Amino acid sequence: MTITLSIFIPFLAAIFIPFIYKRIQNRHIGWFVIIVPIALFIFLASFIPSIANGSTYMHTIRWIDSAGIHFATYLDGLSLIFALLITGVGSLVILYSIYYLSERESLGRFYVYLLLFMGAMLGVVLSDNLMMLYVFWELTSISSFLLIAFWYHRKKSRYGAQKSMLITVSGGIAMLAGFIMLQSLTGSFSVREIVATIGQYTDEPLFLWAMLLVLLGAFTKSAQFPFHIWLPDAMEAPTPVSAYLHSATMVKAGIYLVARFTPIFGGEAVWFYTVSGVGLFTLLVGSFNAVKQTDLKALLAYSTVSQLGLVMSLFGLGSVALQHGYSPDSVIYTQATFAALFHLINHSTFKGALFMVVGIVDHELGTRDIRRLGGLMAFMPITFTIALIGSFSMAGLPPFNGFLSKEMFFEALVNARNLEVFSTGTVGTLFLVVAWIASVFTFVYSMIIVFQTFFGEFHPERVEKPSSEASFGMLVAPSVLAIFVVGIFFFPNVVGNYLLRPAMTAIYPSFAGAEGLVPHIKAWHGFNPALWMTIGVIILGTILYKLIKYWRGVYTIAPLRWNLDTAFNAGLTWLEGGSHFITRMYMKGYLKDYLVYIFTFFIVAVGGSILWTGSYSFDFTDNSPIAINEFLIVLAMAGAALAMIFAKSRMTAIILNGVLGYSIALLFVVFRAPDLALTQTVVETVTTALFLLCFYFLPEWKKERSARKTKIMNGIIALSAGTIVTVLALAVQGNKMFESISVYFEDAYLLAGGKNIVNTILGDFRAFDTMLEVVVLFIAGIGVFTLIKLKTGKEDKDIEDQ
Amino acid sequence: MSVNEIGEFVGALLILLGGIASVISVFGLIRLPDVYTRSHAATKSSTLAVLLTLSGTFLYFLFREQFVSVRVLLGIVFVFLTAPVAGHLLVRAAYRSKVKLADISTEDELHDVLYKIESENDGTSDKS
Amino acid sequence: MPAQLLLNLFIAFLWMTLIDEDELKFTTFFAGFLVGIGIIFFMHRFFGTQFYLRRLFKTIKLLFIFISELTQSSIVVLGQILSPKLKIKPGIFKYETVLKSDVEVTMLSLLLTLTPGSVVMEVSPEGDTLYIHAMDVEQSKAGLIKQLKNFEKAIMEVTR
Amino acid sequence: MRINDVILRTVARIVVFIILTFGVELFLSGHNNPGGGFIGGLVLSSAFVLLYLVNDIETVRKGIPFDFKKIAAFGVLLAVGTGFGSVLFGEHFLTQAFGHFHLPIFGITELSTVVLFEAGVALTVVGVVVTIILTISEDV
Amino acid sequence: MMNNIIVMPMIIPLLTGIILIFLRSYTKTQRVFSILSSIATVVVSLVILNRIQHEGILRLDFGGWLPPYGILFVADSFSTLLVVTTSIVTSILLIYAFSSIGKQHEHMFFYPFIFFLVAGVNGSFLTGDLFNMFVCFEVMLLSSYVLITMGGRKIQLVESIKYVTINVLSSWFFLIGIAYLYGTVGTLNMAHLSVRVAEVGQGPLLTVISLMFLIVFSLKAGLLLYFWLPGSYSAPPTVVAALFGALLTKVGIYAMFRIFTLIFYHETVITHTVIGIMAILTMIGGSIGALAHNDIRQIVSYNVVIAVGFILAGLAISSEVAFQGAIYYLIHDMIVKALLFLIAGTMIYLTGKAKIQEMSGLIRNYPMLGWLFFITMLSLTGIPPLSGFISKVYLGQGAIETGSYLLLAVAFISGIFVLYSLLRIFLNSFWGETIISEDDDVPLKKGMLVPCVLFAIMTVAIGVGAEGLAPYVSDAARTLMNPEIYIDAVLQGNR
Amino acid sequence: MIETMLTVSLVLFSITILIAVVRIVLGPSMPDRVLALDMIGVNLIAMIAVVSIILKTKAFLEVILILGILSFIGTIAFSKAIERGVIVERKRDR
Amino acid sequence: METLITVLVGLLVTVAVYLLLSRNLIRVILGTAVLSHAAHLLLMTMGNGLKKGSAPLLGENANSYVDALPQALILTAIVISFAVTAFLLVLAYRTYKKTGTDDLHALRGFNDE
Ligand code: NA
Ligand code: NA
Repeated sequence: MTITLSIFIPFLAAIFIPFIYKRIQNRHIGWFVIIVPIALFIFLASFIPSIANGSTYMHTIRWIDSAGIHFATYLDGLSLIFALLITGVGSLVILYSIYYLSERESLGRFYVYLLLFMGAMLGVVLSDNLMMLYVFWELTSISSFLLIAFWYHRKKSRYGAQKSMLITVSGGIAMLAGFIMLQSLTGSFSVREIVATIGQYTDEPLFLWAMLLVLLGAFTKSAQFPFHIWLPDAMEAPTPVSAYLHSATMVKAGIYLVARFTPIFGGEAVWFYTVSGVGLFTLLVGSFNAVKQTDLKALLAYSTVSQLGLVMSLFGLGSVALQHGYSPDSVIYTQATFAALFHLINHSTFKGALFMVVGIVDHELGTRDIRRLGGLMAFMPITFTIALIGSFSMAGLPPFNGFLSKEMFFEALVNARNLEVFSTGTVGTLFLVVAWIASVFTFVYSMIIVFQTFFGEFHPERVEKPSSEASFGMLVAPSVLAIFVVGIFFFPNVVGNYLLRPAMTAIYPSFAGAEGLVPHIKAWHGFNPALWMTIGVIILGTILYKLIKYWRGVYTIAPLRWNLDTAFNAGLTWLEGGSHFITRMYMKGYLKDYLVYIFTFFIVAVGGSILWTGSYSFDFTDNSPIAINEFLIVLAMAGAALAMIFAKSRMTAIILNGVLGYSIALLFVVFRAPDLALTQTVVETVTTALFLLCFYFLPEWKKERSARKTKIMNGIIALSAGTIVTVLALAVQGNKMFESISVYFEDAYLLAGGKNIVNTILGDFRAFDTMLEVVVLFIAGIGVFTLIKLKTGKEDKDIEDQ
Repeated sequence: MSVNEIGEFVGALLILLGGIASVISVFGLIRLPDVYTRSHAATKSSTLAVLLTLSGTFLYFLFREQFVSVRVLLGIVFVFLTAPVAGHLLVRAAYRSKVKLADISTEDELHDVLYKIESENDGTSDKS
Repeated sequence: MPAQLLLNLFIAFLWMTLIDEDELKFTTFFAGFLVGIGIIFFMHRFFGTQFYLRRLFKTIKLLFIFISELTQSSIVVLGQILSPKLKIKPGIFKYETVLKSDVEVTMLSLLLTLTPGSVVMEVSPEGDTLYIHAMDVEQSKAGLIKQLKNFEKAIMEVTR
Repeated sequence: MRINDVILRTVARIVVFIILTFGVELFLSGHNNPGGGFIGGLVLSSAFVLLYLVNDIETVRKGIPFDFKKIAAFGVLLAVGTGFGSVLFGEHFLTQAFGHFHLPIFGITELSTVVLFEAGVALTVVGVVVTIILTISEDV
Repeated sequence: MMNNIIVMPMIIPLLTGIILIFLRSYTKTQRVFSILSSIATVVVSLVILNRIQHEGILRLDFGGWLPPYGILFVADSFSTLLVVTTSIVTSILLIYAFSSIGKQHEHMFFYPFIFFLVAGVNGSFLTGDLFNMFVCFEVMLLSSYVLITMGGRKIQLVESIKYVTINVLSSWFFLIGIAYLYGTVGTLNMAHLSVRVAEVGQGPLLTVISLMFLIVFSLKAGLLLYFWLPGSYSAPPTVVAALFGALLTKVGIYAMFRIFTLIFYHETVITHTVIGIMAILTMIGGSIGALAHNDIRQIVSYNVVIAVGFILAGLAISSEVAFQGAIYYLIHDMIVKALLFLIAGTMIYLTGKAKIQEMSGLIRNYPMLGWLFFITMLSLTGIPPLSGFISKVYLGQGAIETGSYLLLAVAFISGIFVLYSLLRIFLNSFWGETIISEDDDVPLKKGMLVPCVLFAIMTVAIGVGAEGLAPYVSDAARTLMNPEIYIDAVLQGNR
Repeated sequence: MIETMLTVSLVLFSITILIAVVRIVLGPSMPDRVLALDMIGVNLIAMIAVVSIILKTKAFLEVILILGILSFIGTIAFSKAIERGVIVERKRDR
Repeated sequence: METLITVLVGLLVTVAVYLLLSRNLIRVILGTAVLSHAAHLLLMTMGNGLKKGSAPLLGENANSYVDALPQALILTAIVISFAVTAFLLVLAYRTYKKTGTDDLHALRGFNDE
């Protein structure tokens, strides 16, 4: 219950913030906001001991019961890690933002978004019900959208926001489809129930689709290739946002999803290859692209992409352990997952710190462009120190936490090479090579951050503002993170035992308590392949960094220059242009075209199905005889009708229509329908009078200047329509299947006291029709009045005038 | 033959005569040279035709079913009243909408009266 | 004159109430009406006006004149239509009528138009001149004018 | 030369009365013979159409100073109202009642709520047709 | 048993419309009377909805004539849910009309036409007789013809010519469809039709005839044959456009569901496959169209088209869950489309512009409107917990159950297009540099904002409180799935 | 005998109508066409009368009268349209 | 007879469709008028046979009556199509007065942006 409440608290706070914001004048609103994450962090931290002891917490509020959609929260080791990151980093980010954002900004709005995001993120990691997870998942996309476009008057902000929204929401929708498929398979939306029963369904084709769709959601959110393109543009957000959402928390929702679904999908070859393959490739692409960036924030964005790829690939590798279920041999493969979780935490610390550093630089100097920066070490010593710690950790150097997880990453890859399952052999080697190359680039860009910003010469004229060290308050948050970076290096097993162990149990329920599931983390593990790889990275990385101006040219080589962003933009432009083109092609605005579509549809659908089903069996035996005069009248009608087509003047056509109308009245007489004959006669006359009334104002007909081809086409359409109507009618006449209900009405006098059956039907049996028909007539009458009399004053600007 | 049968027969005969008159008048409609002469065929001969038919019908119902059909009588009166008016209006409309008389026409005492005054009217309206 | 009609109706109604004890019938009313006609015919001089049904007789007379004219000219026109060669000389001529009221002029026009071979095309704004289209002006103009005079006289007997 | 419509106007005066009478007759006899509210109404409105054709709008308006929109609305109200009436008597919507009543002068007469319903129909038809024709004609 | 109450959702608006004719010159009275009677309609329809829960399907034989001879109204959960939504949407739209439509329109019978339209719509939902449905359609259509032309601006006239002509054509198809059906099975009562069609089996001939109805209702619903829609929904005044966007296509959709679940449900291989293909093409066409334009009204109108495809995908799938999804979506769409049209219209009213590139930064001057639009956008995309979400889930379930993966894919992807098309409006028009200075901006009337807020509250309420609707929706879906429930209710005792 | 006479006259009337349609198509002037239409109306009246006799019913006698009334109204409307363009005047100007 | 009328209906539909596809507004409206004629005749043929029985008037005491239901339906349909035609005509009239044309090619609407 309290856990459920913890999700709601940020939302509740978000509601109250605007009110508080209006009231207070002399205090930064952030000080009120920060209470929320701190309190939540403390609250959640209090669960660490019990969770470490293997407890889990579950609470359900029924929501849409009939659909099995509940508000079900579930706290276990895995969720706890994320929840702590969300609230912990959240507290620090808000602290940082208090100093970073001036009071001139619309802070109320900012914190509302931020709290919304925090609540949503907590919701994602604490959900058991897939639908609830989806709810919060989309909410994170939305709050991210709002935060990226916080400065919405900037074009780039809007662009970045749109891009992230489109990509992440699309992924979300795919994920939703995957979730629904899972529910269809297992009959439940509860993750725990699905985990428990999924074994029976892994052979269903739907299972694979569900997996791929869920992965689509995860990949888009976690900026995996090729969906990573939204992340660099998301850097238009204020830096605290970037630090929080786009490095530490939201982008890890996808990681969380993969971790959460490993017990469900892990053990499948597709899952293994997709997750680890995409992860590794993302790692490579991200790190490679990071090097060429000149904007520090963009560089960090690409670095985040690559680091997320790293974590992702680790989860992929770790899933192998589930292929055959628990055995002492397969435990070794779980180490990748352990590394993933560990690196996840580490990444949050060092990347968070680095973002804040970049923010400080930007805030103090007014620029983040590496080419303008240099020599900041001299007057920003603390900032420099933090940057150094963060970067070196990222590069995988000791004595920082990044080193530990990087080593474990290499080890996992080495292990994977020996993998028997999924016949990984050669692919494993490829993985290893890719990872190593990516790590080299990682090393290079990490060095760029430190050396090109803080070393070298400072050129005051290149920056916008006079330079000095940041205020104390702004430094607190990154410092805390830096302390963690170092601290975790020295006490990794605290994290391992208290946070990672329960998380591992959550991911590998069947391995619970297994020997070696939670390894003892050591900084020094001898000269194993992983260490050699690290050494290689340092050597090659240093060389590449030193010689960077000589090989920068590779970024202009064709395949490497190609940019997914350009493709995305071109895609959108093409989509809009193409849509416009296609729509204009058939929506021309001509009534005639539309009618042609309708008739064509009629001819194809009805005519086609008549031919296809062969429903044209006729039976003429029941036909009444034709008198000569009747035939002649029909002939006259046919002539009149045909003449209408060729009529050269409007009035001739009207007269011919009158002939038709009056002749029909005669036919009604022949068919024994006196009431109809009467009505038809009067209506025809009044209609003709109306034609004449409106006629005077129209100019004489011009000859239709349609092309001969058009006329022939029209003729064909008309003839086909006429033929179909006739054929179908003949078929119906030959296939009367029941006696009509109208026999009943022949008792009209007894039932309704009238001798005119038609009239009793109209006035009594079906009086409701008649009543409405009168209404129709009435509407037409008043409508004509309105149509003619109501002339609004303003004239056509093609714009709504009311 | 009883009186009734004779009555019925006379009725039918009148109707047949009506039919013949009708065909003849439509023959005129095709044959005559201009709308004015055709109007003679149409309004009168066909009026005659319908009058004959309706009278026949009246007789038929009278003798066959001893039924005095006020509606048919009214119909006869109605055709009497309206057919000439319709003819008159149409011919006038034709003339005023400047439909030409056939070439064989010999005199036209209306032309000057109608168009002289009209052109005078035009003159006055020009001044104002 | 309306007074005579009202009186006639009153007599009929009186008759009806006198004859029928329990049921009202149209036939009784009609019988009463006939009785009334008789009574009023005898008494009409006391009103100082003509007997009101006299017009009826005149109207019937007019009708017969008309029917005879109609038949004669119908045959003429049918003959003209059916003759192998059209020998007609149509045209428009003017006729100044002595009739005054709208009803009179209308009646004249209707009768003339109904008889084949002639159509009234226009009535002058003053209402005293008719413009007539004739199927065959040369041959039948004289006959037509005679016919017109006939009708005028008969009409005046009815209306005046 | 001015158009003299004397013939038309004189005949029309008679004809209009014939049509009106006939229209009422059609309306009343509809339950047992061809006719009824619609046809009756249509015929009545054709009488009005004739009036407008023969005379001009202002002349007719002086003679018949009704708002035909209101007449139509009243007609619809009557038609729907009879339906509603049966609801008030606890019957199904639009239940028509008929019965034979002894009336002075008319004797045994069949009276039916259908007549009210049909009257509504007829009034609507008249109102609508005249409204349409008047509206267009006035817009010249 | 007397169920006169079920005619009330039609008769109240009808009588209101007529009485308002007499109140022509009293604008204030018109407004009060309008709103009161539309609230009455809401109440009545809610009562009906709940009675159905307890007593099952209700029917009213007009004039007491038993089916299949007389005409009757049948209120089941499906139709009544739509009636309820219609009535609520109308009530709220009326509030918007009060402050937006203007004296001239009010003087020219604007409210009567609105009520006639609603009467027609509700009648179409409730009727149990095919020919009567035709007549109800006409009541609705005639009113819509008038409403679309009201004001007589050039664009209205030009668009309404197309609208009217195409609808005349579709009414004609309807009429001859009825003729064919009557000729074949000799009855008009829908339940009776169902019985008779089932009795002879839906042979080829009846299947062909069913395609006639497919054409008719596709035209009305805008299923594939939607080309008339964007133009005609862009032309009329805002309230009218909102009313159209919310209600009109729904009637066609309803009829399609009714006919193809009650009468022609035997040959799904032909009919439902065709509907499925049409739904897919509709969603694609709508999606493309929504991106093709810069005119807000066009974008919004194409969004209507997408929704039509989405809902009818539910019919093509034809499972109980899919029906539930479609019904939820119908209700959701009526509300949110009304909201969307209102906001779009209000934007145009405020700026005097209609193209997205011509307006910018509106959110600074009209923050509330901006956020309302944002909510609308999310709701239409199907973002939880707003109202569009649950239907998406159900429809997805239905599609998966029956293996209709293509439908699923297109339906879900169309959601992205909805998002993108509306995002373009939001980013271009609400965000961005503020063009209008705060001094000379057009004030946003309360009367225009309140209805929007009400709709927004409803979309949230329906999303969060979906469970509250669940019994009604599942009952409706069950009835659609099992035609004999409907048939039994209608032909009880006299089959 | 009577039967044959009636049938023959029906055929005659319908021939008339057929030919009148030809006149409508041929024109040449508008009054010609209206004249033919008027003629068709009158002949329809006759036909209905005969059909009533053949069917031995009084059901269609109303139609006769109605058709008479309306073809008259129609002809007036047409001739006014031809003569003056406008068929209902707001206020008679001359 | 039924077949003859059905063929006539087909012809009327053909003519109507051809008129509908034309560029001129009045022709289109005439097309709709012809279309409704066709529909009414078609409905007529869908009863229990043409000319089979007397007019549905009980006063005439016939053995059998023609199907009265289609007649009632047609009556309703006639009135409705009259209402629609009237509106459509006035709409055309109004459009012409506003735009000065009845050529549908000149009346495209929104798409001429
Ligand atoms: Na814009
Ligand atoms: Na803009």
